[in-house]
Amino acid sequence: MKRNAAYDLNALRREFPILDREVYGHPLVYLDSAASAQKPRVVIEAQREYEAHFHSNIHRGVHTLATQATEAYEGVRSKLTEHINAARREEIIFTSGTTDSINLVAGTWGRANLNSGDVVALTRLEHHSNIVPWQILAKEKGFDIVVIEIDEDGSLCEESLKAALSRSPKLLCVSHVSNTLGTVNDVTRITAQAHEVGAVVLVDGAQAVPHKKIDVRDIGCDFYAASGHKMYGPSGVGFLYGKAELLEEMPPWKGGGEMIQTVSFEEETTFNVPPYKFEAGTPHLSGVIGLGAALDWINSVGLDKIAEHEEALIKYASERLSEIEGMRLIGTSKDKASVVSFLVDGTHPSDIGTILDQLGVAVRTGHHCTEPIMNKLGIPGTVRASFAAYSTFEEVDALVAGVERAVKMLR
Amino acid sequence: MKRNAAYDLNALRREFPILDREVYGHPLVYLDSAASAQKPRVVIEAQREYEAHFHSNIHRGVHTLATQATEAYEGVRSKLTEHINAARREEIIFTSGTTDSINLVAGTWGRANLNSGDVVALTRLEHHSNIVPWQILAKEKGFDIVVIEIDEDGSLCEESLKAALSRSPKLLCVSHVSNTLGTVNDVTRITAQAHEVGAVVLVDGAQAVPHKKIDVRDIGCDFYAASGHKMYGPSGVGFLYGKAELLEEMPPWKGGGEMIQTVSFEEETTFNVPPYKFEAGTPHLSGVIGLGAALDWINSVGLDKIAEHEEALIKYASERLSEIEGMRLIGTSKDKASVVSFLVDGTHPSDIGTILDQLGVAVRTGHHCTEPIMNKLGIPGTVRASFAAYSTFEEVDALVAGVERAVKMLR
Amino acid sequence: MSATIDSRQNQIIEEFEMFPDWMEKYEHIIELGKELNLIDESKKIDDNLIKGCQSRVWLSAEMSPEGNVVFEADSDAIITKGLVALMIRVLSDATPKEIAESNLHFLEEIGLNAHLSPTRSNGLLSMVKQMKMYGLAFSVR
Amino acid sequence: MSATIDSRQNQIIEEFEMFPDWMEKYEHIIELGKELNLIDESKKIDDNLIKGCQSRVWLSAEMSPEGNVVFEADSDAIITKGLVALMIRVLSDATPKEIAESNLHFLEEIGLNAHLSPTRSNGLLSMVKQMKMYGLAFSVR
Ligand SMILES: Cc1ncc(COP(=O)(O)O)c(C=O)c1O
Ligand SMILES: Cc1ncc(COP(=O)(O)O)c(C=O)c1O
Repeated sequence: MKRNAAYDLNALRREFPILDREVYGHPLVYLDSAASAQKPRVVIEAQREYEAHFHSNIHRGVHTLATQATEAYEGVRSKLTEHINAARREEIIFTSGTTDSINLVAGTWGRANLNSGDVVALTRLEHHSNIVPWQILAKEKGFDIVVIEIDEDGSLCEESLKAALSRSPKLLCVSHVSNTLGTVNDVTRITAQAHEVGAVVLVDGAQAVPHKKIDVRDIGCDFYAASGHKMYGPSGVGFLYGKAELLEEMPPWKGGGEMIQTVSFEEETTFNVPPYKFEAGTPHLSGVIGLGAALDWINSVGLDKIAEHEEALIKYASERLSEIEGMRLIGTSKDKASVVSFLVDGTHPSDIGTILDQLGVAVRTGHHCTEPIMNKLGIPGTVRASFAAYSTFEEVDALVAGVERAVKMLR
Repeated sequence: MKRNAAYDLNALRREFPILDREVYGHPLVYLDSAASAQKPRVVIEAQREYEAHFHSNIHRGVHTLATQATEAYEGVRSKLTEHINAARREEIIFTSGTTDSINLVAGTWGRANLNSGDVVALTRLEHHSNIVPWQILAKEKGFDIVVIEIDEDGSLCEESLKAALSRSPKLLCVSHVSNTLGTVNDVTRITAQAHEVGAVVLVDGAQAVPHKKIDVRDIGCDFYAASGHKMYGPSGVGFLYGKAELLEEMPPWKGGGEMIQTVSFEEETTFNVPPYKFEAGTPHLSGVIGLGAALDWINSVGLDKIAEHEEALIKYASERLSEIEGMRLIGTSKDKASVVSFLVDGTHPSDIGTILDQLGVAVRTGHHCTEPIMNKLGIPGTVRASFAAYSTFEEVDALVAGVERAVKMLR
Repeated sequence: MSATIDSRQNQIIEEFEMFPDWMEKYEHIIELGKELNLIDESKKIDDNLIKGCQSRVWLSAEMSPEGNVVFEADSDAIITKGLVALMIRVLSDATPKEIAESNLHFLEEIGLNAHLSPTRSNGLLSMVKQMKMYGLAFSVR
Repeated sequence: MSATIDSRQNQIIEEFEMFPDWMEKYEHIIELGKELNLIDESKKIDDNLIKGCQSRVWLSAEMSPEGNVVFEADSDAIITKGLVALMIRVLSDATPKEIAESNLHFLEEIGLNAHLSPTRSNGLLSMVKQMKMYGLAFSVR
């Protein structure tokens, strides 16, 4: 159990008001950050401050409030550009979340480029949000979906990847970190391999952004999608990174205010340039402001420090849980982040979750929106504990004690 | 100048922290509520409270936080059902705003039902958000768009409406209140007429919800779209009302978490029932909670009282502005709400807006995302003052004095 | 309201008064789950499956010669199964009409209402709906 | 950095020091807008139009026999037009290289930078970009 001295966990936890809560008389042990992270006070307050003193609709306003709100909004775009090392701020599109981002790619790039006879490669690890949009489009357009399978430990199967690439997919979709198994995929190498066969690469970064420094130019991917609420930011906001060349060619998706240049019934309606072309309607202003505060917060702590802390937690949790008789860790790839999934022989995940809840321990149970993994492994679901910057070793102890107690009751 | 004694405007204004602001040393005179309304403290605090003490991802969670968050979220759906008198809570879909709601209808009902040879009727009054989605789809599908024209005063032209209906449109889209001219359309009557020729009716209620009691069953429309941020609620959240029969038949739009029943690579992926079928991905949780607080706030003041107050303001503003030489009110239909648009001979709207800003008066200038109106009237845009529950007669006086001063400088 | 169904509910409420502590309560439910007659494997077919996303519930219904509906049910999660057992105790072997008109309040009174919340998606709420549907269907026959 | 363009900017900054009050400042800009030579109607073509959504700006550029770029411009909004007049005073009649390399800071110093913000969409920012593009284009010829 390695603890990081430079990491003042107690001080950090005090920044999260919800961590003071009790559940059924027990202090809340929140081990469900992969579903949604809690928000530090600075994020909550940034939104409040914005709504209480600066709110106005943005763009196209000549008045001061509109100018200030626009500058704040566009400022976050610049901040995010830097945060993920995009080449240009025009490559960042604000969306309502990862799901929205991926659907944007499907609805515009996908609809324009994928046709009958084409192949789209998805991994077995993908979240439903990176499967269903492609299935819906495949049904309409008639292209094929090829699945890149996983090995026993939950890492991508190299042969299967090779086989998929040999079919020259037009698009390859891969999650950076699996939300169910914690597998960290080597998206830099996979992108390079996919580019060799001419595939466009979309990386689902929902579970990576809170845990790793992201460098989209180093990865080399064409699209990168993520959600604010998983990275200590507000709900209802997320982003899509897209390479400028692709974004420029892509037709618009949603129509409405801001994404147009001129609208006419008599002449051709023309569209704005990226990123505005893809941001129809009034955006989630306070959400974007809150996301900016979340980036600042993350950087103030340091992603490397957060990653180190979480790695230690995952290691400790895996070790301690393994002491329980009948414990089966699901997802044991070498490079792991964010989550520990498990099953205990003779018990059902939802039963364990119910008992843990009575003890104040919040975990997620079920298929975690990754049914294809469950089908493959032939399991009904898992219990998933997930970690964030504010998680503690004591919380892992509470989890382990809770599971032990649950198992005793259930068997 | 009729003031409403029962309406304690000073007390009400104190609930809006932003109204204390100064701009260039002048007290802020916010006359841009049609672009986005300011938020009362209860709305701001409800979101803060949620994020600080209750936040968790919703649905499918066995732990207490998830259950509480889900109950709060679903509670707002029930509240909204009642607020607009929908028949069933399943008829309310949470979206990211009006634009998103309309694009949902276009992307699912529209894509499934509109084909070459079909006709879609739009009014000249529509916001770009209720035009461009149909133009994009028309280009793909090859259906015709027929425009219902307006009369000089900005009300819908009865002949043109009749002519459009005679072409048996499959869909008729009409705004409840025009965001540029303030025209209130008799959507109940129009819906009845449209239903007679078999059209599905979509009402854009973005500008109506903050000002009028909405009864979707009385209107009889098939879809009704609106935004939270225009009704004293948060940004990034809105809703679509759809009749249950239609929603059930409609294919999904965005794919992702929550909208599915089972996802499989080997078998058919199946979808959830409405409204979940249309709510892919983690929703804007704090936004929905805030929207619930906004509904409570609106009801605590009373929509009839708000409407009465605003009507008096519009009347007063129209009268006072008309005293200015060269004043041209744009949009003078009998039934008006929300906004007063105008031009002053020999001046450009953006110049007036710039000077007003220096005086602390925030108005919007330009085409207000309704270029087709500008094309029709042959004007470059308007100055638009818009009102909300917190607007005052003194603010109208400040507007009029500001315009007078601007005109003197500009001419 | 059916007297049969109501008195069965009251009996359960009384029974649970013996367990003021959540742990004993759950232990009792788990016990009930373990004791529940296993559903015939031949009835564990997709048509009888109610798929929550947390756990799965199978439910089948038949009419007895006496004109009562007899439910059999099962679940892969033991707590769900214990709750299923309670539902069966209350609703099985009652007339279609009694079932269709029943008003279930015992879960609330024993403090386990959360399990019936649509947010749980353990299949339990759908099961109750399904049981009432059977009641309705058999009563119009 | 071009000395010509810089000294022109300094001149404008000095000129505006006489107007500490926003109103006088704007009155001066409005005056400048009114005084700006009207652009030839033949040049008010779509190719020369920069469409902001608040106001429209027309810009044309020609090379003088001396090798300088001469800009003409106009706007339908008078304040925009006054600002356009200032831009022309600074950038017109300079060499393509000077224009391409120019660093405009005078608007900020006279406190009117907001007008150059992309949020204004009065066409002014696009006009400045366009002027520099002309400089670049003429300098590579
Ligand atoms: C009449 C009308 N429709 C649609 C919209 C678009 O709303 P949003 O930008 O919130 O999606 C607006 C907002 O300006 C509007 O006034
Ligand atoms: C890997 C992954 N992709 C996509 C998503 C969907 O994100 P959201 O629900 O924020 O759209 C999630 C969230 O659970 C996820 O973990």
